[in-house]
Order: sequence, then structure tokens, then C-alpha cells
Amino acid sequence: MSQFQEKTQIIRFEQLSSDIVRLTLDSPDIASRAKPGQFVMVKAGEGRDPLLRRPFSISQTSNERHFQILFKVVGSGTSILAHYRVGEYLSVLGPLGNGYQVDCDDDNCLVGGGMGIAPLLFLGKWLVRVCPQNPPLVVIGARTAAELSPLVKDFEELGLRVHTATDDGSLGHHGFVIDVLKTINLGSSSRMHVCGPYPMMAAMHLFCKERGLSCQVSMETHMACGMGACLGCIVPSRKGVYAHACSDGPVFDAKELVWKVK
Amino acid sequence: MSQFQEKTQIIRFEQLSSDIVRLTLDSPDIASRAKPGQFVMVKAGEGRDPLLRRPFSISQTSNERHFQILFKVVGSGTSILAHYRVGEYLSVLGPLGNGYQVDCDDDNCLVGGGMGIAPLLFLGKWLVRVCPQNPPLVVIGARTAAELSPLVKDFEELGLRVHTATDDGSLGHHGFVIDVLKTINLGSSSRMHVCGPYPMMAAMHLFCKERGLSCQVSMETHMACGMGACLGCIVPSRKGVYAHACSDGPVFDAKELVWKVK
Amino acid sequence: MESEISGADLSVSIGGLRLKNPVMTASGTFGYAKEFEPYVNLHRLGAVVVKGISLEPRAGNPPPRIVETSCGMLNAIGLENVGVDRFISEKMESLQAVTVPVVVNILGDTVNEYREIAERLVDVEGVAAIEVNISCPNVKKGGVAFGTVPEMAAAVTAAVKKVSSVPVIVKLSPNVTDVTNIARAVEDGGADAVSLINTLIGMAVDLRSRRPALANVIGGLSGPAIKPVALRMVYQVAQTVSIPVIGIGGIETAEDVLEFMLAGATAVQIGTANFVNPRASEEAVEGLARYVTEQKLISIREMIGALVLS
Amino acid sequence: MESEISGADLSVSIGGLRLKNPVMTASGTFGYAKEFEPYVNLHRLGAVVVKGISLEPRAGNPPPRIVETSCGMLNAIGLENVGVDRFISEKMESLQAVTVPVVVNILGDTVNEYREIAERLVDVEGVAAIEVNISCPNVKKGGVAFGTVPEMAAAVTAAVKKVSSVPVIVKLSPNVTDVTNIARAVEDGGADAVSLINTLIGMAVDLRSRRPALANVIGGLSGPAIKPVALRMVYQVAQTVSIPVIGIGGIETAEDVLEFMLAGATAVQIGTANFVNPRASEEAVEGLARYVTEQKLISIREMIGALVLS
Ligand SMILES: Cc1cc2nc3c(=O)[nH]c(=O)nc-3n(C[C@H](O)[C@H](O)[C@H](O)COP(=O)(O)OP(=O)(O)OC[C@H]3O[C@@H](n4cnc5c(N)ncnc54)[C@H](O)[C@@H]3O)c2cc1C
Ligand SMILES: Cc1cc2nc3c(=O)[nH]c(=O)nc-3n(C[C@H](O)[C@H](O)[C@H](O)COP(=O)(O)OP(=O)(O)OC[C@H]3O[C@@H](n4cnc5c(N)ncnc54)[C@H](O)[C@@H]3O)c2cc1C
Ligand SMILES: Cc1cc2nc3c(=O)[nH]c(=O)nc-3n(C[C@H](O)[C@H](O)[C@H](O)COP(=O)(O)O)c2cc1C
Ligand SMILES: Cc1cc2nc3c(=O)[nH]c(=O)nc-3n(C[C@H](O)[C@H](O)[C@H](O)COP(=O)(O)O)c2cc1C
Ligand code: FES
Ligand code: FES
Repeated sequence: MSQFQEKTQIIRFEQLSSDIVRLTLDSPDIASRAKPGQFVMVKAGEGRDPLLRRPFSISQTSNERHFQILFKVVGSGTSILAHYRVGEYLSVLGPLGNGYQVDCDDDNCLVGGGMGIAPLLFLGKWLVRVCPQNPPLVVIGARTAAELSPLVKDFEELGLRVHTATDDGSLGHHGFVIDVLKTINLGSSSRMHVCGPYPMMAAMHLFCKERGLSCQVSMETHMACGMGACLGCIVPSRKGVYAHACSDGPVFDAKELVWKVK
Repeated sequence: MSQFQEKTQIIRFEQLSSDIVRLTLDSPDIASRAKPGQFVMVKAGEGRDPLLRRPFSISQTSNERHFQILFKVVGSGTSILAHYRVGEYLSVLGPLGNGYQVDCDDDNCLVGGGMGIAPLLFLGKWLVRVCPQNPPLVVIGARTAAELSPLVKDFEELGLRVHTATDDGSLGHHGFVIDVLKTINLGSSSRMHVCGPYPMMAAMHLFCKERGLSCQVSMETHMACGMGACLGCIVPSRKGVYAHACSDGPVFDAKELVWKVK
Repeated sequence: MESEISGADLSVSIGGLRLKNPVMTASGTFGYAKEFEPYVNLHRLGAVVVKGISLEPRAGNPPPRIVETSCGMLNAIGLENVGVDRFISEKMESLQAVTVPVVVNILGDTVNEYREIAERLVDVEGVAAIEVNISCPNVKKGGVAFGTVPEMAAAVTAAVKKVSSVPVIVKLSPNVTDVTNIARAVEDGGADAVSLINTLIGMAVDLRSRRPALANVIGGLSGPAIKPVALRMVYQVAQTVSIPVIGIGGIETAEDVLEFMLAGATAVQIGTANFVNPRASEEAVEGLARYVTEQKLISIREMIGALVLS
Repeated sequence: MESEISGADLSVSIGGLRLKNPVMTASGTFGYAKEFEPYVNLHRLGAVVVKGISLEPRAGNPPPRIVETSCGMLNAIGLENVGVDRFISEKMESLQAVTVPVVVNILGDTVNEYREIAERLVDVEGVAAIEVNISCPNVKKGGVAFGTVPEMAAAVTAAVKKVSSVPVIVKLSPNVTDVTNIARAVEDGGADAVSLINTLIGMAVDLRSRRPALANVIGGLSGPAIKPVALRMVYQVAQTVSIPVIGIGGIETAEDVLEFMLAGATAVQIGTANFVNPRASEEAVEGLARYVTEQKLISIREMIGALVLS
């Protein structure tokens, strides 16, 4: 099997906004095998507090030897990660999970919210390379322009057109990405690749169900192991009672899951 | 009372040998009140592992606002401390403990082994200032020249003559500091200020007892609080069953303690 | 800051004892309070609990007495203390000067010893409550800890309660199969409140010397490591008894205090955290005041037992 | 490295089962072993213990099932498993391919269920031993855990032992007043070995939502935080029973393994550490081999119970 536990060197550190950081890690084993939608488990710090690894989507690879993670500082683990420096080493496990299913005949559409945009960058780059005839549609949103702009730039560098939405209206549509999608004429062979907060994914599921569109979502859960051993990372599923986000996912066909609507 | 809990900035970082580090911290409150033999409790890292503060002797002060600690990397706490950088902050509690008793009429003699030399530097500087007519005798030892040389230099800069011993003979006498002392003609008003490993201090106690010399020792014990609250830091004593190294000490008259001879 | 938060109602009641806020310091971790005066404005605390007092002075265990473990520490102080008489004559004066309620933690080898200590504390000025540490071995019952057998726990409680003129808090041991059984027994025995948890029994080994890390071989585990066990037991006991519950175990911050209150604690005690951050107790009080203000609570008491179950 | 350490005698015996070294993996933390194949050379481990198996499949508890605590984690997986029949038909094949002893961990709601599972495992190729998890509630006795009452623990042990053809290890719960009582009872019930500890019962609260952090409210605490409790119980049990003791709880490294062996463990299990470092078990084996070589021991067995008391 092709998973690795490695000490990877940090070769680039980017502070994208006050609380968003991107790390570029050197790992030929992981970078050369990763698929969009897969993730890595990262150990923050050497000590036992925090104890467990933290899951992060692989948000880009390059040269078959570098890959990136993009994260927001939300707690102790991410805050420690945000204090690493270039040249230091991080223990990483990966690539893990299944990844997005891609078909060049589909009209692929990337729909991301907040840090959920991370894996979609990788997917966008992949699609541009694998399906050059049929570049994906990109619709992404975040709280403010400060969070969103650096990511828009990355998609634009791939030559993709990007639709945006922000909670405060500071960039693009003032509101939700789903509002933007509703204004776009989507073909029946559209395939949505979604990653973002739960309410957004639940809404996307309904949106796609109504229109008969294919919808893939990447689920975030609490994970201890990331490799199918702890059984901690469940999501309610229609096949069996629960699916395991780390090994059956994190990407699921939205139809297979049981959605809790608030 | 004059003890402080402070975030002190690291203003100098010196790697004295492969595993010995000296930090200079900026703290007018602590530096201006500290006496030789007192110590500080330092928190290594922000997390809960390691949990407790670590005790370190104050090994010098300067300008009434800086003080130094000198330590060897022996475990998790000291290894974290050795990774701090200039400009970062350390949480420090101090000055704690009683300190050495000094009388300019005595023939003061500083006897140190290994990291036990740390507080003696401060004491040496203090004596040079307070008792300029009667500079102390300095006898210090360590495992090798690499460990000892930087400290010898510090004493010499104070204008003091330094007798040395190393376990491997790489500097000064090949053997123990006590062997060196035996070759020196000590007056009956000599007062020994000792800090070092337990066996060395036990030997010094016997040495002084036989000769009727005054002997002060600084005791190392496991400390949780450093301020008399946890009752963890006991040493067997002749007055009462136990004395508390942090609040009754760390400096004791060797005669008051019960010594365990191996 | 002070003015911004002064309006917050943080007061709570423990068996007739009114505290201006729920933050107490735990026995054995705050000395006789004066050790913390350089760091803490003692008047701002809810109450101070002093080191366990026995009938006769005790020297305690030989060194080493403490060792650090992952996110915790083991101690085997062995209940070193000056004994109740010297406590009253030597320590009470400086404690009286502190204008917060002083809770005296007591311990004994027999039921009679507990009663005797409580008797000597009657009418001693400045003693606001007694906390009975029942984690000690009953020498008349082969060294089984009082706190592990409901009948023994009830007997100690009743004996102390009978002679005391101040509220009696019974401090429960976590080293039991069912802590609610013991809690119920001490409630029936007349306790005005329960506090929990005392330390978990643990051990550490020093591989280099191949010896136990503590001279006493076993010791009490405290600190953040035990917080999940403490929260669980507080939650279980709060659902069992109708007297107030004081939560103890791994509490460091106002957030920790609020979690224990949600689980059912009326007040809390901060222990090991005092060693790491001597200002922990005062900072917790400040944090609670901010929380009450920010969340627009009428009183911190709204948090007690307010855990939302779905 | 390999050649330098190959000479070290690391083998130990657990109730007739010979292990090439004392390092096992703990139930519920190592999947069905194949999950760890990318990281670990499974053949180098002493034994692998699989996730607890019940008579019928169980879906387990709703999410969230895990939450991190200081130096530990709480889990409320709720014993999700495929049931003994599908375990045998679907999981045993890949396990048989692993040339280390496979220990099957079993659990039930009644004594009969335990016996029934053990019966179905008789003669299943590749099952080297059975580990009986007695931390489960006995539904016939009002939900009191089997592992908390000596008679019930003995009854489960005897029932499983009666039908089993392989060694029976009984896994003790730490949530008891006196673990030695239970250990003695299961020894009398016929256990070939005991393993301990299972998780401590704990709880966490999410202040933001004011809800329990786990959907199940309470869960099992594991990881470095519990190591001192585990070491203490292993020490106490090893002095009580004459069957081998398997130490579990917060073990990460060869040093940890050696500490448990000094306290009396013949073998150990590594649990939560597998999540943090999937190679933990293999690295522990390597570390033990280095230790035996460096300390010039004839065998690792010299360490068992070799704690020096002064
Ligand atoms: C498959 C997957 C991919 C992810 N990709 C990204 C990404 O690309 N960028 C990004 O910023 N975030 C990502 N996340 C979320 C990220 O894992 C959490 O933000 C991170 O674990 C928080 O750690 P912390 O220590 O800073 O926070 P903590 O202080 O531990 O807690 C803060 C919050 O993070 C959540 N959290 C804590 N531990 C975990 C865990 N082990 N698994 C999931 N959530 C946890 C908690 O629910 C809590 O609300 C991903 C999560 C998953 C499951
Ligand atoms: C009053 C006093 C002054 C000291 N001054 C100095 C000094 O100037 N320079 C110096 O290098 N060292 C000094 N020490 C020793 C220093 O405190 C320990 O080396 C340090 O705490 C080790 O921490 P660690 O986390 O790196 O080691 P750990 O991994 O915790 O353990 C390594 C060793 O350090 C010892 N140790 C651990 N915690 C403590 C503690 N709280 N108190 C005492 N010992 C402990 C243990 O016995 C262990 O053998 C002093 C100790 C005392 C009591
Ligand atoms: C060094 C030390 C000494 C203690 N002494 C006592 C004591 O004398 N009486 C008592 O009831 N509890 C004593 N305890 C237990 C604490 O009061 C508290 O119950 C326990 O430490 C758990 O809280 P914590 O995790 O906040 O420390 C002591 C704890 C420590 C760490
Ligand atoms: C996620 C998880 C699942 C577990 N499942 C089981 C189980 O099915 N059966 C069992 O006997 N123990 C189970 N345990 C307990 C472990 O086997 C072990 O006893 C405990 O975690 C303590 O060891 P540790 O601190 O090394 O993790 C589980 C533990 C964890 C963390
Ligand atoms: S994270 Fe452990 S099984 Fe998915
Ligand atoms: S270190 Fe706590 S009393 Fe001395």
C-alpha cells in the first residue's frame, strides 16, 4: 500500500492572512502519489499536548515532491503549526482517504467554503491537466475578502474563472456560494465537488438532489488515526448505519449520507 | 513581599557547549532584587507537557535589569528551553529561596561542580563588589574542559583566580575539586559556599566538619511550586525531620542537614 | 477591566456559606495562602482551603515526594502538617487577616480523630467551613480508606457534623467503583456539601535506577490529566445528591470552571494549576466575570447543571 | 541495526502462549492489523489484539465519538464491530496471513453471550488467544459492569475458559475500588492471564455549545495521561496473582514497556500511541532489543517484576 509516515521538511511558509497559513512540505513519497481530496495527518509539536495528529487536506502538489497544506488557526494544534519555520520538520502520515472521483466528460464544478477550498485547489490543478478541454467551474466563498483573495489568485493562475461570495460582501456576491450557483446555468452532466462547512454541504446536497446533479462532498469529522483503526470518524450513512470518513471518505456521494437539516 | 511572576524577554542566547545554554532575561523586578543563591521557576513551553515549572539558579545579574540562567539539557523541559530564541518570552517566577550568607570578614571560598557553578558566578560577582578587600577563592570542576572553560573565563573576568578540576583531566586537576582544596592552605575563618552534585556536597560537608570550617550548600530537589506550597522539596534536616529546599533553602548550613553517605 | 466586570454576579452558596465567587483553592496546593500573597489578590477569591490538618503533627513521607507525569504530577507528601493545635496557634492568625472564607481540610486515622480535630476547631475565629478528607486509610479497619466504604464515609461525616458549628464539606476519593454510592452515604451522614475529586492513585518508575520514582512507591495523580475523570464524577454525583457539589481536578482556567459548573458543580477548587501559574485562581475569577458579562447572564448560578443534552 | 539486535532474547510466555517479544497492540487501536501494514512490519510484533467482537454486529454510538483531552483522548466508539460470524468469515483470512499470534478480544451483555462467542471461535485457525473485555455492562444485573464485581468477573471467566481451546486473558477495568479483588477472582475463575488497564471512565464538555463533547456523554480515557494509574494497578495486581500480567495504558516507547515490566508485567499492549505514531509498536520492539543488548541482559524476562525497593 502507498501510505507513508515521514518527517517532512518545511520548505516554504506563507502567512496568507492573519490566521491562515500555507505550508509547503518536501515529500516525494506523498506528493507523487496524492490524489485530490486526500488528506494527511500532521503532528503539531513534539510533546504530548496536543496528543493526536490533525487532519489537513492536501491542497496542492508540485514537482512530484512538494505538497501543500492550507489551514486556519482555530485551536492549540493549528496554533503550534503556525509557529513552525522554514527548514524545520513535521511528521506527516499520508496520503490518506479516497479523493474525488473525476470524469472529464462531466462538467466539473468546484464549490468551496472557507478552508474547504484547500482540497479544491489541488482538484482544480488536476482537472486542468487531465481534462484540458473541459476546465472546471469554480465557485468559492469565505467570510471576508482577506481570507478569499489569496485563494482566488491561485485558481486564476490556473487560468480558471472564479465566482466568489463573502459573508460580509467584501469580495464578490454578498452572501452564500449557493446563491451564486443558482444564478449559473448548470448542465445536467454537472458534477459538483464540494468542500466546506456542514450547513453549506447539506444545502448543496438538497440543491443537487432537486436538480438531479451529481454531488460529491468531503466530510470533516473528529479523527484520531486517519487510517480506519479507531472508528472515531463516523458519518451517518445510508449504506450501513455509519461510514468512516477517513477510510470510506472523506469524499462521499452526498446521496449516500444521511443529512441532518437544522 | 518581593517575588514576581513575569513574562521576561530573552535578550541573549548563548550556546556554551553542545548541551549547555545560557539565557539572559530582561526583568528589572527580579534582577534588581535577586541575591546570590536564589533561584527562579521557569515554564518551558506553552503546553501542559511538561506541566511544571523548572527551577534554575540565578547565575548573574547586570544593570539591575538583566539576569541569566545557565543550564544543561537533561530532559524535556531543558530541551524545550534550549530551543527558544532571542526576542521570545519566558514565564519566570522569582527571585525565590534564601541565598548564600555572606560576611566580608570571612575567607569566602566558592566550590562548584557542573551546573552547580551557576549560582557561584553570581556570588563571585557580588563578593567582588561588596568585599573588594577580600576576593574569594574559586575552585570549580566539571566533566570536561568544554563544559568548564566558558565558566572559568567568566570568573577570570571578575579578576578572580580560579582552580579547576575535570573528570577527564582535560582542564586543571584530573579528579575532584575536593582534591584541589586539600592542596590549599585554608584559614580557619574560611567559609565554603558549595553547589554541585550530591556526593560532592556530602564530601565537602565531611571535609569542612573535620577542619571546623563553615560550609554552606545549595540543595537540589524535585520542586513543584518553588514557594513553600506543595511541600514536595524536602531535605532531611537536624532541626525538625525535614526542611523545605525552596523556602528554608536552597542554601543550608551543611551541619543542619542529615547526610546520606553511600 | 475591574470596573467593567464588577457588576457580574458571581456569588454562590455552599451549605449556608456564601462565596463571592465559585473559585476556591484546593487543599495542599495553596499552602496557608500567605505564600501566594506576592502573586494573588487573595481577597478576590471565593475561598481558600488549607493543607490537611491531623490531630498530631506529621512529618510526611521521605523524598522524593513528587514526580511529573504526562500533563500531571504524582505526589506522596504523606500529609505533612503541624497538627491541629499548632495550626490554630501558629497559622490561623495570618489566615484571619485574609478576608476570604478559610476552609480547613482535616484528616485522621480513626473516626474519633476526625471528631477530635473538628472539636478543636469549634469557635476558632476565621474557620468558615471544614472539609473532611476521607481518602485516608482507616487504621481500625485494616487500612481501607474511609472514602471507599459507604458506611465508613457516613460515620466520619456524622461524627464531624455532630460537633461542628460551621458547614461540613466531605471530599470524596475517586478511587472507587461507584462514587455516587459514597456521595449518597455522606449526604445521609449529614454533609452540607461534597467536593471531588481527590487524587487518583498512581505510580511512576525511574527506569535508570529501576526504582519507584516516589519513595512511597505510590502517590496521588493530579493536574490536567485527571480532568476528564473529575468531570465525569462531578456530573454523576450532581445528579445523585441534592447538596452542593464542589468540582476539583485539573482546573486551570475560567473555561475549565464553567465546564465543571455545566456538569453540576456549584463551586470549584483549583489545585495543581497554582504551582504552574500562581495567579490561576484570580485569573479564573476574572474570566468568569468576563463570561457572565459577555454572555449577559444574570448570575453565574445559571451555569450550574446547565449542560444541554440532546 | 537488525543484525546488532537479533541476538537479544525478548521472548515471553503468556499462559502457554509464547510471544517472540512482549509488545502487543491493544484492542480497538490497531484495527484488524492490515491498516498498519504500510507502516509496520507486523511480523516483528509480539502479538496483535483485534477490536472487540460481540455476538451480533453493533453499529456503535452516534458521533462525536472521540475528543482529545490533556495528554489523552476520550472515546465512545460504543463497541462498533461486525459480530463474531462476519469476523470469522471476513476478517480472519487477512489476519491469518499475519504470522504473529492474533488475540481476539470479546465482549457481551450476558455471561451466555461471552460463552457463545468463545464457542464460535473454537478451532478457528489463527486465533492464538482470547482476551475477555469485562468492562461491559451486565444487562441481567441492571447494567453493572462485569468487571466491577468479583463474582460476575469470575463467572464470565469460567464460562469462556470452559469452552476455549486457547489461552484466555481477562482484561480488567480500572474503574474499581480494588483491582486486586477482581484479579484474584478471575484467576480463581481460571484465567490464564490478566491484562490491564482498560480505559478510565471520563467526560468532556464543549463550553461553546454547552453540550457534552461526546454524543454518549461519557467515554473511555486513554493515552499518556492514564499511565500512572495503569502502572500502579499493574504493580498491585502482579503482587496479587501468580498468572502473567499484561500491562496496558499510555505506553508509547520501549522505556514505557520496561517500566511496566519492572512493575511486574510479562508483556504489554500499546493502544492510543498507535494513532500518533503508527510505528510505535515496532519501534518499541527495536528499543527493547537495544536495551537488552546494551544492559547485557540474558533475557528481557529479567526485567519482569525487577523493581528495586529500598
Ligand atoms: C479530512 C479533513 C481535512 C481537513 N482539512 C483541513 C484543511 O485543509 N484546512 C484546515 O484549516 N482545516 C482542515 N480540517 C480541519 C482541521 O483538522 C481542524 O481545524 C484541526 O484539527 C483543529 O486543530 P486544533 O488543534 O487547532 O483545534 P482544537 O483546539 O483541537 O479544536 C478546535 C476545533 O477543531 C476541531 N478538531 C480538533 N481536532 C480535530 C480532529 N482530529 N479532526 C477534526 N476536527 C478536529 C474541534 O472540533 C474543535 O472545534 C480538516 C479536517 C478533516 C477531518
Ligand atoms: C534550586 C535549584 C536550582 C537549580 N539550578 C540549576 C541551574 O542553574 N542549572 C541547571 O542546569 N540545573 C539546575 N537545577 C536542576 C534543574 O532544575 C533540572 O535539571 C531541570 O528541572 C530538569 O528539567 P528537564 O525537564 O529537562 O528534565 P526532566 O526530563 O524532567 O528530568 C530530568 C532530570 O531532572 C530532574 N528534575 C526534573 N524536574 C525537576 C524539578 N522540578 N526540580 C528538580 N529536579 C528536577 C529529574 O530528577 C530528572 O532526573 C536546579 C534545581 C534546583 C532545585
Ligand atoms: C502536592 C499536593 C498536596 C495535596 N494535599 C492534599 C491534602 O492535604 N488534603 C486533601 O484533601 N487533598 C490534597 N491534595 C489534593 C488536591 O486538593 C486536589 O484534590 C487534587 O490535586 C486534584 O486537583 P488538581 O488536579 O487541580 O490538582 C493535594 C494535592 C497535591 C498536588
Ligand atoms: C478508540 C479506542 C477503542 C477501543 N476499543 C476497545 C475494545 O474494543 N475492547 C477493549 O477491550 N478495549 C478497547 N480499548 C481500550 C484499549 O485497548 C486500551 O485498554 C486503552 O486504550 C488503554 O491503553 P492506551 O492508553 O495505550 O490507549 C479501546 C481504546 C480506544 C482508544
Ligand atoms: S480516524 Fe480513526 S477510523 Fe477514521
Ligand atoms: S517546591 Fe513546593 S514547597 Fe518547595
